[in-house]
Amino acid sequence: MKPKFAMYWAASCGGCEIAVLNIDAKILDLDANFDVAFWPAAMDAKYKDLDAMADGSILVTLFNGSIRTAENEHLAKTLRRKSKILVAFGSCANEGCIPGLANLSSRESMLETAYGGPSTENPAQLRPQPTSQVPEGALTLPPVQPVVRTLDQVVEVDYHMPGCPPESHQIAAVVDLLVQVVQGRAELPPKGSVIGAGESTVCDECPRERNVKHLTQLRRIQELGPLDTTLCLLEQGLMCTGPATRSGCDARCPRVGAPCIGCYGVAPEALDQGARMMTAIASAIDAKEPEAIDGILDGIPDPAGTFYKFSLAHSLLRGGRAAHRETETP
Amino acid sequence: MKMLFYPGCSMQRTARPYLDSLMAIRETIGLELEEVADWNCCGATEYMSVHRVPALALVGRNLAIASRQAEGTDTLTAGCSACYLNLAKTDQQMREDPRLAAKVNDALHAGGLSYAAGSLKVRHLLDVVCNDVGYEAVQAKVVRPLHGLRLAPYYGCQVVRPDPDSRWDDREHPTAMDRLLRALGADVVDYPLKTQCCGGHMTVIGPDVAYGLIRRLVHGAATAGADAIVTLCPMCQLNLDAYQIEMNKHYGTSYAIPVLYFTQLMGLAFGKAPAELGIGKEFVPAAPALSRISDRPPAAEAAKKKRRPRAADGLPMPRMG
Amino acid sequence: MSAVPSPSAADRAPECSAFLREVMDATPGDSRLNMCIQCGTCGGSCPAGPEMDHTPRRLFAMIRSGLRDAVLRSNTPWYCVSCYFCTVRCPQQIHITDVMYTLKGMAIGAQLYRDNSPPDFSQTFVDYVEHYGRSFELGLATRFSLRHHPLSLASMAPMGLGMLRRGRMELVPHRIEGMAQLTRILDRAKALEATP
Amino acid sequence: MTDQPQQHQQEQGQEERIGVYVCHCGTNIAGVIDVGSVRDFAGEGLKGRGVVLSRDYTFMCSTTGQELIQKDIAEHGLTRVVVAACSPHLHEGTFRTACDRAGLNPYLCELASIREHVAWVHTDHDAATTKAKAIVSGAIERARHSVPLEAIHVPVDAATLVVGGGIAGLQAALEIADAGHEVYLVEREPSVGGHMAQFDKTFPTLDCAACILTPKMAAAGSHPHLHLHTWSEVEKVEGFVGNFTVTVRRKPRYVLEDVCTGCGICIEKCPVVVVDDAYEAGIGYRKAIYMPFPQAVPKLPVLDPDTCTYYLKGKGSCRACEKFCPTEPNSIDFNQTEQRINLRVGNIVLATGFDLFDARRIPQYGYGRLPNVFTNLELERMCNASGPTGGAITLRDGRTAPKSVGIIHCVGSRDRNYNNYCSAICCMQSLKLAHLVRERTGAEVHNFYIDLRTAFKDYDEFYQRVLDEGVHFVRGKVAEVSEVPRGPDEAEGKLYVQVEDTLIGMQRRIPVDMVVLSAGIEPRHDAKQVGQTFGIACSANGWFIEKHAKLDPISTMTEGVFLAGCAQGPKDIPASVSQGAAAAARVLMRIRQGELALEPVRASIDAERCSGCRICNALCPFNAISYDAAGGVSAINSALCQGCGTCVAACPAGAIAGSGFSNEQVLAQIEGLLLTNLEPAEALT
Amino acid sequence: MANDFEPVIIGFTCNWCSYRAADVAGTTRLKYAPNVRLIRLMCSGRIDPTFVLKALADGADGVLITGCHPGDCHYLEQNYKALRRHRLLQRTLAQLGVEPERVHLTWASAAEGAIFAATIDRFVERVRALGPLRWPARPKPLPVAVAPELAEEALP
Ligand SMILES: Cc1cc2nc3c(=O)[nH]c(=O)nc-3n(C[C@H](O)[C@H](O)[C@H](O)COP(=O)(O)OP(=O)(O)OC[C@H]3O[C@@H](n4cnc5c(N)ncnc54)[C@H](O)[C@@H]3O)c2cc1C
Ligand SMILES: Cc1cc2nc3c(=O)[nH]c(=O)nc-3n(C[C@H](O)[C@H](O)[C@H](O)COP(=O)(O)OP(=O)(O)OC[C@H]3O[C@@H](n4cnc5c(N)ncnc54)[C@H](O)[C@@H]3O)c2cc1C
Ligand code: SF4
Ligand code: SF4
Ligand code: SF4
Ligand code: SF4
Ligand code: SF4
Ligand code: SF4
Ligand code: SF4
Ligand code: SF4
Repeated sequence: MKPKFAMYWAASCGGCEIAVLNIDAKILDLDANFDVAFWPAAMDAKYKDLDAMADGSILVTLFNGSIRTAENEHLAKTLRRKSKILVAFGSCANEGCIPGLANLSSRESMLETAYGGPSTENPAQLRPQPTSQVPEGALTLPPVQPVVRTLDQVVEVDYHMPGCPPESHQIAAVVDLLVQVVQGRAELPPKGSVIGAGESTVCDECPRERNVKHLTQLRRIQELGPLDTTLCLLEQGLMCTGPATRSGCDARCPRVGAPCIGCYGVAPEALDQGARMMTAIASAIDAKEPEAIDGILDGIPDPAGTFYKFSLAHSLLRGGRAAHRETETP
Repeated sequence: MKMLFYPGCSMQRTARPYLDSLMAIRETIGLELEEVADWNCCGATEYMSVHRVPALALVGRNLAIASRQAEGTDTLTAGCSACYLNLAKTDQQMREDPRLAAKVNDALHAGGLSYAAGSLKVRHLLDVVCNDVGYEAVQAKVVRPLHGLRLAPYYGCQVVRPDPDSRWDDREHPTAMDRLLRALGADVVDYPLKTQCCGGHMTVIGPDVAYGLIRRLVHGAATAGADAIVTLCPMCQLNLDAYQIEMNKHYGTSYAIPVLYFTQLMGLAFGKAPAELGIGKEFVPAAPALSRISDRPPAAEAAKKKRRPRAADGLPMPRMG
Repeated sequence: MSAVPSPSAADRAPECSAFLREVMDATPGDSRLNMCIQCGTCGGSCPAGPEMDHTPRRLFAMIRSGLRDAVLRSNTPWYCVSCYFCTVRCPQQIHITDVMYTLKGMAIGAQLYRDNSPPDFSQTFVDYVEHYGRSFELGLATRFSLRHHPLSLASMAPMGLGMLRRGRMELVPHRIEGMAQLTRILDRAKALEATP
Repeated sequence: MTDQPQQHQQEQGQEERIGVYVCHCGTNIAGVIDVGSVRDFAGEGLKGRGVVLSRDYTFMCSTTGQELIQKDIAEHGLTRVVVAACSPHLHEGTFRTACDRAGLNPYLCELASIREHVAWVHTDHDAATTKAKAIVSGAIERARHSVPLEAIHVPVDAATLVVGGGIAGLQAALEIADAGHEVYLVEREPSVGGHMAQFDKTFPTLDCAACILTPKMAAAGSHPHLHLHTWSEVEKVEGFVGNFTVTVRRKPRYVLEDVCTGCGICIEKCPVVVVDDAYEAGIGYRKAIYMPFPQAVPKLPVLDPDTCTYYLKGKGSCRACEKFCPTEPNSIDFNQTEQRINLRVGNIVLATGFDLFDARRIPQYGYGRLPNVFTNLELERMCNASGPTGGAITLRDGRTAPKSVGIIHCVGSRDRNYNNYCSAICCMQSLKLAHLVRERTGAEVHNFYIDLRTAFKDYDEFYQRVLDEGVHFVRGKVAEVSEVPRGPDEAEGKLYVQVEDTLIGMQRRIPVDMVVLSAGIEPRHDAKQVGQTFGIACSANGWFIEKHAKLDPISTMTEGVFLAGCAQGPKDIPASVSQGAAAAARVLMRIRQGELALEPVRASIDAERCSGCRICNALCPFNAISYDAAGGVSAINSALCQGCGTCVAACPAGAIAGSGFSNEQVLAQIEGLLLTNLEPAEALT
Repeated sequence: MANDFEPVIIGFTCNWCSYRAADVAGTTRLKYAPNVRLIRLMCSGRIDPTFVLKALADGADGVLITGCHPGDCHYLEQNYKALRRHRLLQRTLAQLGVEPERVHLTWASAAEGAIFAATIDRFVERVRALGPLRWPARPKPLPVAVAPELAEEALP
């Protein structure tokens, strides 16, 4: 019997699922070597099918998405029990990713923004309710939890695979590895490892030429003239988070002139991606007087969103006070 | 060049010639002055002695009105040294002491006004003329150079001191007006007392002190060979002009050095009629001095022949600059 | 470098006399009065120095010694013409002229000046401003002189007339339009002055 | 180096065995902190964190205390030692040495400061005890992540560079050369001698400056081990202590040094006379080709192309100097160009001296405007027999002797508008000038002072002497000097010194014929750049910063660079000489040692982890970080690194490790201090 | 109520100036609030935002960063780097809802024991006024039954 494979999609955009399908013919290797037991995006499956499986009966589960609702948490725990190897797949599962930015605000203000904001057409001012009566009966929604958590803040995780989404060539390599392990031709890396990524930061893979850094201004891309095609973007005044972001993406963004926004997350063994990027930027600023320093820093209008775009939920403070206060017992 | 303008009580009255001459020359040098609407007295040096917060609120009202009026400029200029200093210092103290600023704004709110410290740049008229209009632009407009007229530039105290925003190169020995008068073709004498005190309000409360100070300034100008003293402040002009007569009585002397505003001399050099410039309203008549203005530029000094220094030359002087 | 607030003056000199602290607190900003090294630059520079009963330097030593009455009775602040020579020359960058204003205010508050003519001059000036929103030289000069130097009035008359004749003085004061507004502002400011 | 959270992380390999020692320091600590409770807290509460024994003792730093640690290391196999006692600045060395003696790497010993930072500054016993526990806990966690370090050994080149040939530099250079080691003395002016060469007499003994300086200059000029590079400047310094490579730029003299005999005929014949702003302080003249002063060393003229006719005319005419030069080949060489030479030295002494405060900056004193206002240095030149007046003190006309002279102290010093410090020498120098004026002219002299600073041997005695000579002293900082009389009772043609006589509380205007401004002394105008060249810093006032204001005013923060003379701060000749000699002693000690052991607190880059982002490249003030473009990675020269840790903190990839202050150590210490290492978190009382 | 609150503050000092200032405060027996626990770094330039965040996350109510005065840094200019990091960190913290005043940067020379003590007292009062930060403890993974280690026999 082929070992069982599962993939699940919690609070995330779905890009990770697409990324897996993007590995082209490699998907056939997966199919050839594994029995796909549970993959709601690719096949029909009911929770009761999952519940019916024996604990530990799935060899590997790729779990993408962060933990936003009670349902996410329930599935995380269930899949943990059923799986021998649980992989936090993609930025959301590992670091919270964009959904994690919700930790900057309270649940109320988040719902308010979503359902009451100026960009929402909601004249009746409807709000999602835990239960609603429809002719067919009562419908329930899973409760939204106060803070977004990452998978490893809820259950123990065996491997981490970063990226938003993980790059196809990295997924393909991981699939190869799994196949080889199943075929007894390779060993699994030590538990807790990061797989499908590099051991340095994005600059390591970036082909752009760089100099000693003396930052004198930071600008948004539309405020700059034509970019130099070979020079480091940071040196051209663009807020590139490549220096503090784990390598593995092959510097896709900076290669084509878009600054790295940090999706591969925290650098190997660093604690906090935002802190690493803040310290790097502040260190390289070419100013001494507070006013001059502030003048340059004004070029980063949203520091939290810039430095923690992907890693807020997994950062040292894990988000803002507003969200955390809710978790406090008065 | 557009800017807001605070004339102040003196310019309206005792220093009418200052205002008139300024109005006469403003177009020539491209100054567009918008008067602060319904301004009130700045309190001179007196109000501050009695009340502090009200003194700042008093000036604050002018700043508030001016900032509301400000459009296309954030410069507020004043011709009177005390007005300038009061406006500048109020802005500075509000900038540096947020608690005080809050109080002042609290008071201003009672009149439906408010002022954000630092939103206006307060400048003295001389500063604007020298540094914004510029010496070259002024010189370019000269049609009747003041050749042969020997002038003692007198700055007084409160423009160069305390100088809250460090506008002046030196608080004891400024040279901006010297350069301006030279640009008009005049002969500027070395006037060592250029920033000494004119006595201010001392003429009223302690006339003896005031006479001493006035005598020294007038005597210093006379010794330096000046035909006239040039001022930039109504109070200085009044003290040196009107009280020169009293001072002469006091000491039994007969000094007669007219005291003019730099704007009046600019007007003359620009070819304006003396009457238009308020010349003739001074106590010590300026006419005799002005009659020295000659058509011919002073003969360029024969290029000094370089020669080896001799013992009789004495020791070399330290070189300046 | 303004990034880091420096300790306030009071912290620097926790044991300074209560009166010194009172004067410093009443002066806007950090007057640094506690830093005086008694060098005499102020007293040497002051144009009114010869007329003062105490030089500014000595007055500051007296403040330090807590001689409240003697200080507030001194004519020194009243002779200050705000020339700011002392302030820009003081090697310790003490805001001397501002301190003089503070002392005048405190002396008025405590009714402690010996010669009431200078404070009266200030008060007369203030009265005109509070009445009209502008100063009024003629009124100021006559009212003040009538009260304090009635004899000199006659000798000053020619000058006053000269001013009038030259169009440099007016017979009636000008009242600003926003007088009511100004009064509200000043009233509120006076109320606030009392608060810390 | 990583940010890895340390809490409860399983240590690889052998579990640490930590010994904790809590010192009573007599009653210094025990009087405030419950020492027993701290001991038990460490011994019991932190057992899970590797503490195997915990003791308290009256005086840990005593021999018995140290032996206690040594014995425990041997008997209990301790792998880490934590001593809770005084500040590490006091006894870190003591306890580290004790560990070393017992065979434990000294860097595995950690101090917890519970005296200076707890017992002495808090009164609440409970709060103090709680804080002491937290600090001990922090030290334990930190110690768990300490790693053994070895001192870095570097050989010392025996040659020395001395920069600046004033009295301080000369003294240092001569002492090292006399010990038989090579010294290169680089002086930017054409001759050594510095300021002292400009004076006539020196206080307090009134020795003739030339008489005591000339022998030293001559010795420097002829010493077999001392190599003079005058008219030269240091351009670049590379390398590190023991092993510097120095690039010296030699400006062209346009005179062949090894041919010229110094006969001076060229100078005599040169027709161009200009004011000498340097040696003559602006009141004397020199030629376009000149020797700064007759006793100059080396005794060689220098041609100034900025005033020489030949150069001013675009290399045409004059050449009188060349024509009359008697040597064969001709010593004048109009084609000389700048040269650069490289020197290898082990140590550097900086003795670049001071600049005189520019009195023009205080316009109210009239210098530059009023002819009879002079500076102290001008007067020194006037007093000097070889000066512009041949030693006569005169007014600016060069003839008339003054009848009354005012000497103003503290010009530009003790004044926040200029220099906030006391220049230290000018009180004495003003007294010296007062004496010289009285002696040579009999004039009435007034000294205007704020305080008379006559500390040091025989100085106040000199003041007494000058008092006895009839010099007047007015206590008050001069407000202004004016030539305009204030009232009709003041005469014309005098200079009025306006001052508050603070002792009588009155403003005075004292008429004099001549005013002397005792301008203070300032850091060299280019001290900051020079400091950068040598990798040292200037204090807020601009003087080079010494390693320790009291206990090491000789060394700097850059190993192998020493200070002497006024470059370090205002001082007089005796102090400059002492410091020069002290710097020489330091250098000789280094040379004698032959090898240096450097603190191993250093940064290093893990090339695997380095992404080559080059964020760190601009951060090191000691230029320890370089970038290898081929490999695309940065690297740190550990001999240059001083261990500040700035780059460690900055590296976004976490590729830079800081030994002695690693991320692991600091993060663990935070956990320890916040007691998150207690499981479950016990409330401390 | 709020006055009962005793803030816990982590202080970072540099080896050359501010740690010595703390020593001097001790040797001169000045008294100050016992709420600050110091960490000695070689230089304020060693300050890493990670340290500050770590301290706040682990229960500190405030963080004090001290270094040599500008111009006095023993490593020339590294304190300016601390200044820049501090200013950026404060901006980020404000967005996270942590009052920027909780992280204070100040300069103290080795001689300024008294100023150091006064600064600590003032800062403790400031943090006391802000109230406890009470940042929630790091969530520990919930005790979910984990599948047994990947055993040999699980592989085909
Ligand atoms: C007016 C006056 C009178 C004084 N009288 C006395 C007195 O009577 N008794 C007394 O004890 N003290 C006196 N002093 C103090 C005395 O001058 C100093 O203590 C002494 O000169 C300090 O010596 P120095 O070697 O440190 O510095 P300096 O004498 O300044 O020598 C420094 C040398 O370094 C050279 N240099 C500078 N920068 C560089 C560079 N970048 N590269 C190469 N070379 C460089 C300079 O050219 C100079 O030769 C007096 C000072 C003044 C101002
Ligand atoms: C009250 C006071 C406060 C001070 N405060 C400061 C300060 O805050 N900062 C500062 O910089 N300076 C200060 N000083 C000055 C400082 O004390 C001295 O500069 C310093 O102590 C001098 O050190 P020394 O080694 O030359 O002499 P000393 O400290 O006197 O040491 C001389 C040693 O030699 C021993 N000795 C003497 N004769 C003989 C002998 N014949 N044989 C063997 N041994 C002998 C003595 O017992 C002594 O141990 C202060 C001085 C005083 C009096
Ligand atoms: S562009 Fe971005 S990723 Fe590339 S070198 Fe520069 S900072 Fe690094
Ligand atoms: S000038 Fe300044 S320091 Fe000197 S006595 Fe006056 S107030 Fe004091
Ligand atoms: S500001 Fe006042 S006290 Fe100061 S010098 Fe001028 S008049 Fe004297
Ligand atoms: S260059 Fe010639 S003339 Fe001049 S000193 Fe030397 S040898 Fe004499
Ligand atoms: S070329 Fe002439 S001017 Fe030049 S140094 Fe020689 S003699 Fe003097
Ligand atoms: S040594 Fe004397 S003259 Fe010089 S700065 Fe100090 S006190 Fe003033
Ligand atoms: S900052 Fe770090 S990653 Fe970047 S070049 Fe330096 S060592 Fe390498
Ligand atoms: S730790 Fe400091 S001294 Fe060492 S390389 Fe880094 S920045 Fe330079």
